[in-house]
This record gives sequence, structure tokens and C-alpha cells, in this order.
Amino acid sequence: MSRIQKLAVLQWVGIFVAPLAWVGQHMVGQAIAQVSCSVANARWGVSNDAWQIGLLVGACLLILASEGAAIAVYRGTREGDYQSPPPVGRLQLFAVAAMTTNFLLFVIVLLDGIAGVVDPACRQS
Amino acid sequence: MATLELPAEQRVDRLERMWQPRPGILGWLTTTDHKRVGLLYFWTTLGLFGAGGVEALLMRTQLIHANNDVLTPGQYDQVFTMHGITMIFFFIIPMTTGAFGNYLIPLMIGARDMAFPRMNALSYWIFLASGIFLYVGFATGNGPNAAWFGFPPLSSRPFDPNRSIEFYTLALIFNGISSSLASANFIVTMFKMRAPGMSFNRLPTFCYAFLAASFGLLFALPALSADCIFLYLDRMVGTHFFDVARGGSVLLWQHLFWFFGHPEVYILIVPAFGIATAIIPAFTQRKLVAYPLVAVAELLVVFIGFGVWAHHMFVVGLPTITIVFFAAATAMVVIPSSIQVFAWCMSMLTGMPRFKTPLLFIAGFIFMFVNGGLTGIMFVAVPFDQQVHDTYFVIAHFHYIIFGAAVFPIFGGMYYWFPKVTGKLYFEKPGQISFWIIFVGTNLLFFPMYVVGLLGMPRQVYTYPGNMGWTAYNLAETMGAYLTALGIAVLFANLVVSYFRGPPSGPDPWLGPTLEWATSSPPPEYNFPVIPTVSSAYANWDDDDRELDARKLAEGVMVLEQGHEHPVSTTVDGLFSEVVELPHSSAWPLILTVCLSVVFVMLVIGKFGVAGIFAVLCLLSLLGWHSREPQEA
Amino acid sequence: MNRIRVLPLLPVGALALAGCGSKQDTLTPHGPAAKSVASLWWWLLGGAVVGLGTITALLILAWARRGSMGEGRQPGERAGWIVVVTLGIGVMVAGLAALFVVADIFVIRDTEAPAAGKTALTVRAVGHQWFWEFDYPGTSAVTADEMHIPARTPVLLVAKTADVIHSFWVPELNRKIDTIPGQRNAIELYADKPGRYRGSCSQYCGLQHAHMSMYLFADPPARYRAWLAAQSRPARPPTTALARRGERVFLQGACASCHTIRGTPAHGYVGPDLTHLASRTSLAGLTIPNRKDSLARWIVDSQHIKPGNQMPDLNLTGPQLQSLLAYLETLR
Amino acid sequence: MGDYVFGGRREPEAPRTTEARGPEEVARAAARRLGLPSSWWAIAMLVATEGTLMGCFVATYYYLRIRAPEWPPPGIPEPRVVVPLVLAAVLAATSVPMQLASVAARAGRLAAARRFVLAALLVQAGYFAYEMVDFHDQLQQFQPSTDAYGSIYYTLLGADHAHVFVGLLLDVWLLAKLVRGLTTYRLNATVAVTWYWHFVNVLTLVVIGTLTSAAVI
Repeated sequence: MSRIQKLAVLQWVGIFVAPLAWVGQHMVGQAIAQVSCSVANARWGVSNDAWQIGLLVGACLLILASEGAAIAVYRGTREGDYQSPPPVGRLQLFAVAAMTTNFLLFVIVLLDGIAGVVDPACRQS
Repeated sequence: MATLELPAEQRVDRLERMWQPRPGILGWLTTTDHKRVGLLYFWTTLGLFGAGGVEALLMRTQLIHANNDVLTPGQYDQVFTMHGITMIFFFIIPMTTGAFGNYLIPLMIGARDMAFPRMNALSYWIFLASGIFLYVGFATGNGPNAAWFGFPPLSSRPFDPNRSIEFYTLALIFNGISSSLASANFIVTMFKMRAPGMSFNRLPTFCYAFLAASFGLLFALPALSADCIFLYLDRMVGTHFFDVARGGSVLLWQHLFWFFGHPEVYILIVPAFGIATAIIPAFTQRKLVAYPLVAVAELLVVFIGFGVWAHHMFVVGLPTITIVFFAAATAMVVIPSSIQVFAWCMSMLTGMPRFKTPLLFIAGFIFMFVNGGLTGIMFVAVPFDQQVHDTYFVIAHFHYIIFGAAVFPIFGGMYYWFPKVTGKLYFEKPGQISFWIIFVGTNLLFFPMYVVGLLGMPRQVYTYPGNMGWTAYNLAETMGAYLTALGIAVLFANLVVSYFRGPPSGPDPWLGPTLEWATSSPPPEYNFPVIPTVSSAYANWDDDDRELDARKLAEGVMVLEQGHEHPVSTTVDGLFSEVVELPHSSAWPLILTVCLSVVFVMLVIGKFGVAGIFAVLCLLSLLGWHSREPQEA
Repeated sequence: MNRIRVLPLLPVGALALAGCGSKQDTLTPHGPAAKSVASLWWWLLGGAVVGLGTITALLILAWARRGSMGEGRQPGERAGWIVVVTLGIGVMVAGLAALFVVADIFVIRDTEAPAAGKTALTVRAVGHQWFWEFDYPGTSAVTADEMHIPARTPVLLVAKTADVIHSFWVPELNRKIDTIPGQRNAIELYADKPGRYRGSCSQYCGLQHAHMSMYLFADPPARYRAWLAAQSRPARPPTTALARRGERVFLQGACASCHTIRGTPAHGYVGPDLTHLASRTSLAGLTIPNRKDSLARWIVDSQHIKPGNQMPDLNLTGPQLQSLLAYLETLR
Repeated sequence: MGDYVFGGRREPEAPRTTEARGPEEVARAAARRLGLPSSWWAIAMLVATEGTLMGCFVATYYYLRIRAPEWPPPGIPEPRVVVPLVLAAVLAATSVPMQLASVAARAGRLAAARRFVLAALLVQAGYFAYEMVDFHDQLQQFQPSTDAYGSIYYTLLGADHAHVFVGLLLDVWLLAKLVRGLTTYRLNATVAVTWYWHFVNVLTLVVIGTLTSAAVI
């Protein structure tokens, strides 16, 4: 597998893994928060904090991995810039895009997870 | 190949013949030309914009002083509901994606038409039908009256017994079909129809914006459709989705509605971002600062926008631990916007800005957008959001966003591309005057709403007591509304006069960066005599490529004049993949739309049998649609 | 609609409702929750001014450079990137994260529903199209549009609805809370000093959403206890002959089918409880003052004062109306 | 249009796919084009938006469920588990013949493609027929108007059946097309219908799994 092909794979990791991780953590996390305060939880006994911490850790690791991949692609395409012909230019564009995205998603996940644990459970707001 | 010996003129003649539209009105009814479809969208949405504007003026007139009674409460409720629905679903979305997108995207990516020309026509006809459908309801006294967000139980049968909510739910589903088709078409067009060589890192930022808006619509509209289907079933079939007494939930509506509704507001403004990123390079003669960040920001704002929906529900009594998820996403969804704002400002600052009317509108847009955006940031603070929720503060916020940030660039874009569409130049002075009137007017209209909201004025009230300290502000808002209307009148008067009296513009009056300026004004049916060579995101500034095009035309390379031929590229790197025959002028989109309209009308009055019959007719017309294959053309 | 009959009334109403406590200003808070929201606002405003100032300054600088000649297609690209990344990403992310932590982890505790056991007294606010009904669990007191609480006492407000979604909002004391069918929503009310605070329904709830306001009276505790005791009593039977005729009109006419007067057979639930009507200062969700002339007008043609409200046209004769008014005046 | 050198890069000559006549030409043209045709992306877009719609229905199911002390509510029989899941698995198995059909078409083996589509169509039609009868029987026990459980139960199930029905229509239409020989257009159609069926099969598994979950957890 040539260097460019490796970078191409890493590029997709950088672009798609972190967003998927965030979508999972966000959707499942807010759902868990609602379930843990719902009627049905009398039957299920879902523990909010356990889930939130699990989601937080899992999502953070995935996003960091994704960010790592994006950085690797960026470093691997130093010879060109985002305007140079594909694949190098495209790889670098996607790498820059992924690096930005993943950083933002990391902050969101961090704030989500922390607040979801620190704020008093099932208090109405 | 035989055509290699032909001189350039004969090839162009042949293209002319191949792409010749049907003459007269028939040509318009059966057109699949993205430019004609775009113009149809433009005129239709303009009409609906007028309707929504009149509704706005009616509201402002009613609220000009306390205890006014220009409108009855019932009329006022219908008017403000219609204003919201019209401006969001029947003006901004179709104006940006429909009109601007249809006309410009194929030109910008060096294509000759959309990926699915007939589907493109279909989405226009369905849009037109849904607009007529909605306003028929309004005209027959069945105008939606439960606010544009139509919360049950207020919108359920016991509290809204007539047909108004049927028109609401079905019009939104009907319109949603059109938008979904258009979005899918745009995405595939931008993925596959780009001129060979236009890899993703050479896609104009304008196209990134419309890509983001199209993906947003594609994933947001289903939630609205699901909601409307549930409400329709509750009202017409007796289900209990929103009936708390029988195990339903009224918050279910709000979750689904805002899962659509919040991405929707970003879908409204992202195309405006795109217009800004097209105008700024042209009038600063400078490539946009931080192109990669701007490109991703446009996609990111819509993507993160899908995670913030419950910030419209901070006062319904959700658990705090649920709310924080949406507050956090609401905080970070600001970043893509701030990236772009600074990128635009720095582009102007480091470039050679020429403040012609389009750039004036963009500068005004940046001011209005930052103004509305900063009050949007305030809703990250849940307690503050819960204080001003459903007051005029929120009205001010989202009108700064929707009028200031979505409509200003639309106006700027009208001026910017006017020469391309008409081949005439607009008159500069009246253009700048129209901008300043609109700018002053909108600020006079919306800024007092912040204050009056903080003073506790709730939204959606048809009148208010005179002793609350709100009257003066409301008077100012109403004056601002009329001033804005005046400015818009000046704008269109200018464009109309310019259309008849304006000096000829030539193909590229602004030295524009993107490919629509590489062809004549107005463009021929086939857009480009030769599929353009692309080696950067600012293709029209690559003079050597343009010279190469002339050479290719002379030698008959990438002219593709044997029929409605079109090159198809690979999705990511835009490598030349195949040449396909595109379908053209077809009556089936119109026929299908007619059948579909009857289905919806029958659903309003609950005649399911007839609706079924016409649904079958829809299927039959689809059969006819696909009976003729491109290679048989 | 017929304006001649309603217009003369409106200034009267305005005059009567003018004066203290006729504002609902989020920026003059009179309770701890509203206070912390207000101070949050001033910080947010400061940040917004800085932000808008920065961008406006950049735009003006660009305006000042208009028509200038640069070289190449990307002059100053590096400077551009630095500004975008530092200001557009770095500063903004830091500021927003800080705002989130301060507002949604700390300030939010002042506006959250109070923890169980934090409040001794509970008031239930029930939204109707289009008036507010207040009852006091543990007592038989039920009133409409005007609620009383003891000052300097944390009160649990439970927001319920009889029909659609409304929103209980007294901005000078606390943020708003929606009334969701089938859900028990609550906020804490605490008034720093006795006084009259105005509130509105702030969720669109149909034709007369505009006329669904309320007064919240924070009384000194002793006065509050007296008021609650009075409200808990059933209505005193009328003493004068005129008033007794009025009671018959009420009970035999349409009134009793929609209104309740405790101590009489009238047990309607459509309209507000009238047991102590005369003890209130306003009518119909603060649409008009509670005075004999305006009450008379309301009974005769409420549809012109508050179009679409549930009150039918009773076609009372003059004598019937006079006796009815006399009776209603006795409901103190 | 011969090979042409410009911008320092060779522009390959691309096949005029829609002009291909007969299975062999179609197969050759399809082999020469790079990447997926527009029609594949179009069906992907349809799947994306339809999938979101059905996702909203499934989310609604669970949203209503967490509000109910008992699920299904008293007086409504628990859903059967084994038979529906088995049938759904059988339907999902038709993804195999559909995929084989598009592989065959891409290779220009027209007769094989027809046979595979027909085989899938028979199984799918059988599934649909049984489900229709079963739907009717269940309506005797409780209706959409019984309560919110009934509402979402029948909406979800009905929506899934509707997708299956559309798939059947597409199969029939596709067969009618393939009987009249192979063109690139019909090859693209075969691929598109195949992918639509992959979606419907996954959808059915999700929907049936959701509905039976009431009896499991």
C-alpha cells in the first residue's frame, strides 16, 4: 500500500470517526439523561452517571484517535498546500478540515459529559 | 472521430441546435434547463416574498400603538403564522437553493445542467403547487393559525377544529418533497457533474455552502414530515401521538419539530454565507482568507446544528442534565460562524475592497449577522434563555439572523449576478441608496425589539396594554418596517429599470473568480461551448486555463456536441469518468405534479379513495417518465 | 367588529392598571433568581459589545482601505490565518466554554426547580384559555388572575394546564416555565419585598394569548395568612333582597354552568372561580379593572372586550344585570 | 475525442456509457468508467432521507415508551417475537440475489440478472402477502386509535410495509426493462434497485426488532 493510499485511509478516519463519536455520545447521552429521569426507569434502572462517564471516555478516545489521524495526514502532505492538485491538495484540505472539526467536537463532548455528571440528576430546569 | 475536422464555429452551431429549447410557453412548461428552472423559482419566490412582506406590514401596523384593532385576533394569528411559514419555506429556502443554486451551481462547477434535469423541473413544479396549496387555504379562511411551530395541543382537533392545520401539515410535507428532491439533485450534481479537474479542494466555497444546505435539508426535513404525518393522523384518523390522555406526548412534537427546526435556521443562512464568499473575492480581487477553514465551517455549522434542537425547549421542564447537552452544542456551533466572519473581514482588510452595492450588502450582512449571532450566543446561558424565551428579544435575535444574515446576501447576490442573468449592468447610485435605506430600516425595525423584549413583551400577541413602556419602541419598529419596505421597493425598481435601460455588461464586469463569469451573459443553453479546464478554486482567474479552453474548442476536445452530452467526474478528485446523455424538455414533471396536487387536496378534505386513485395516476406518470431512456433520445 | 362600544372602555382600563407593579421588566429584578439572571445579562451584554465593536472596527478599517492597490491574489494570507485561528477559534472557544460553565453549571442552580423540602408553601398555577387559576394545596382557596404569596418566603410554584400549553412568567421574580399537559413543572418564587408583580402567559396559546396576564401580590406574612383564610371560606349568602335576586339570576342562568361559587350549587369549571370575585382588582386576565361599570360591560358584551373568550352573550334584562352586579359585589 | 495533453496532465478518453448497445458493450463501458454513477448517489440520497424519516418513527416509539409505566399498555397483547423476526430474516436474505443480479448485469450476463431479480421478487412478494394478512389480523385485536402504543405500532409497521411494496413495484418495473435487453440505463437501474432493497431489508430488521422489543426488554 503506497504512502498516498495510507494517507487516504487516515484521511477518512480523521474526517468520519470523530463526528460519528460525537453523534453517538450526544444522542445516546441526552437520551440516557431523559431515560434515567423517566417513568420507565423504574423498570430499567439506568444509571445516568455511569453511562455519561462511559460515553465521555469512549467518545474522547475516538476523537483523539481521529485527530491523530488528521494530523498525520497533514504532516504527510507538507510538500504541497491545499491548492495543489489532488491527491495531495485534497488530502491536506481534508486534514485541515478534520483537525478543526475534531477539536470543536472534543470541546463539546467534554462540556456535555462534565455537565451531565456534575449538574444535579433529574432536577428540572 | 469525424467531428475532429469540424471548425469551432460549426461545433458551436451544432451545440446550439442540440440544446435548442422548445419555443414559447411550451418551452417553459416542459423546460429542464437549470437556468430557466432557476428563473421560475426566482419569480415565484419573489411573489411569495411579497405576500410574506405584506403580512409583516399588517402585523407591524396592528402593533403600531397599544390596543389597536386593525386586525381581529383571529386574523392576526393567521397572519403571523403565514408570515413565518412563507418567509422560511416559501421564500428563503427556494430563493437560495431554488433560484440562486439552480442558476449558479452548474455554472460554477463548469457543468451544462443538473445531474437530474427532469427531477429539477419536478422540484420546481411541486414547490409552486405547494405554495398555491398553502395560499388557497389562507384565502378560504383556513390559514394556519397555530404559529409556524404549530405546537399541539393548540393545533390538535379539539382546539383547532377547522381545516387550517390540515393545510399546515400537508403544505409542509408537500413543500418538503420539493426541497428533498432539490437537495438530492444538488448534492449529486456537485459530486458528479463537476468539470474534470475540479477536485474537492478546488470546489468554490459557494458550492460548499450549498452542499451543506442540501445535506441539512436532506436530513432535517424527514423529522418535520414525520411530525406532520403524526399530527395529520391524530386529526384525521384518530391516532393519539400527541394526546396525553391516551399515552401520547405533546413534547414529542417539539422534539421532532426542533430537530428539523434548528438545522433549518442554519440551512437558511448557510447559502447566504456562500453568496458572501462568492462576492467578497470578486470585490477584493483576493482569494478568500483561510479557504479550508471557511469550506469546512460551512459544512460544520449545519452538522453541529443538528445537535442543538432542544435549546428551543429550555422552558418545557426537561431535566438539567438533558439541557446541558444542547447548551454545549449551542456554544460550539458558534465557532464555524466566527471562523467565517473573521475570514471575511480579513479578506476585505488584506484585499483591495471596492465597496460596490453587492459588497455593501455583504458588509451590512456581516454587521447584522454578528449582531444577531451575539444575542444567539446568549442563549447558551440557559437561565437567560429561560428569561427571554418567547419574548420580543428572541424575535429580534432571529430576525437579525434571518433578515440580516439571510436576506441581505440575497439582495447583494441579486445585484452581483444581475449582469450575468440579464447581460445588463444595474445603476450603482440607486443601488447604494437602496442598501442604506434597507440597512437603516431593518435596524430601526429590529433593534427596539431587543429592548421591548427585555421589558417583558411576549411574542405573538395581537395587542398590548399602553402602560407597559412598550409603545414608543413598537412605533419605532413599525416605522422601520415601512422604511425597509421602501428600500426594497427602490432595490427592485432599480433592477427593473436597469433591465430595460442598463448598459450592456459583457461576460465578466466584476473580474469574478468563478466559472459563471467565464461564459457569455446571459449564458447559452449549453452554458459552456467547451467543458472548462479547472486547476484551482478560482478558475476564472487562471488565464492560461481559459486560453486552453479556446484551443480545446478549436480542436474539438471536450466540446461534446453530439446530443445533450455531459461529462461525469469522480466524486472526490473530479477525474474524468464517463460521458452521459442528459434527458431534456419533458412534460412528465408537470403532469406528475398535477396528480400529486390532487392527492394533497383530497387529503385535506379526507377523501382517501380519490386520493388513492390519483396516487396511482402519480405512479403511472412516473412509469411514463421512465419509459423513454436517454440513449433512445 | 363593533368598536364604538369597546373603545371608551380601554383608557379607563389603562388608567386603573397604571402605576406601581404595572411593568414586567427583566432588568429590575426583585428576587434572587431574577437578580442572578439580570447580572448574567449585563455580563453577556458587555461581551456582545466587545464582539460587535471588534467586527465593526474591522469593517471600518476595510472601508478605509477601499480602492487600495495590493499585489497578487493572496496578500497578507498568513496574517489572515493568524487572526482567524486566534480570535475566530481560540478566543471564541475559550469564552464560550467559560460562559457555559458559569451559566449552566453554577447560575443555573438559582433558576432550577427547587430541591424537595426547600420550600414550605406550594401554589398551583393552572393555565386556562385565557386566564390563570391559582389554588393553594391544603386549603380550599381558589382564585384567578391574581395570586398572593408571603414576601421573603421561598414558594414552590407548580405550573399545570387545563387545556393547551401556556407559560407562567413573572420576570421580576424568576424565569418562565411552560405548563405542559400531563407534566408537573415547577419553579421557585421568592419576593425580596412586599409588592405587586406583573406576569404574562408567554407561550402562544390561541386567540387571547395577548390577554392572559396576572398579578402576583407579595404580602407581609401576616397579611398573607389573613388573605388565605378569607379566600378559603365559602361565599357569604347575600343579605339584601337585590343581591338575593342576583344570586337567583346567577344560579338559574347560564353563569352557574361555567363558574364556581363555593357555598352555592354553582360548580362550573369553564370560567374562573368567582367565590371571592369582589376581592380582586382586575378581570379577564388583566384586561379590565374590577369596577362596577367595567364588570357590567364585561357581562353584557365580553366578546367586544376580549374577542373569542368563552363567555357567552347572556341577554340579561336591565333589572337582572343590576341585581347580578349587586350579588357579585357581595363576594368579598 | 482522442487523448489530449494539457496542463501537464494527460486527459484520458472516457466512455460514452449511454451509447452502449447490448450486454457486452454495456459491460465494457461500465468497466471503463471510474467511480460510481450518478444514479447510485441518487439512491444513496433517497436512502439517507428515508432512513432519517424511519429513524424518527423509531425514536418516537422509544420516546413514547419511556413515558409509559406499562408497555404495551394493559389490555393489549404483547407482540409475537419469533415468527416476525424469522420472516424479517428471510426477507433480508433477498439482499443476496439482488446483489448477485447487479453483479451479473455489470458483467453483461443478462439472463442471470433476470433470474436473480425474479427469485428475489418471489420471496419478497410472499413476505409481503403474509404480512398483509397478519396486519389485518392484528387490527382485529387493537387499532391505531386504541392509544399511543397502537398509533406508533401500526404507523411503524405500515410504513415498513409501504417500503416493501414500493420495492416490489421497482422489481416488476426492472424485470420489464431487463426483458427488453440491457443498456447502461438499465444496469444503473438494477444497481439502484438493489441498493434500495438493501435499505429496505435493514429497515425491516430494525422495525421488527423495535416492535418485538416490547416483549423482550
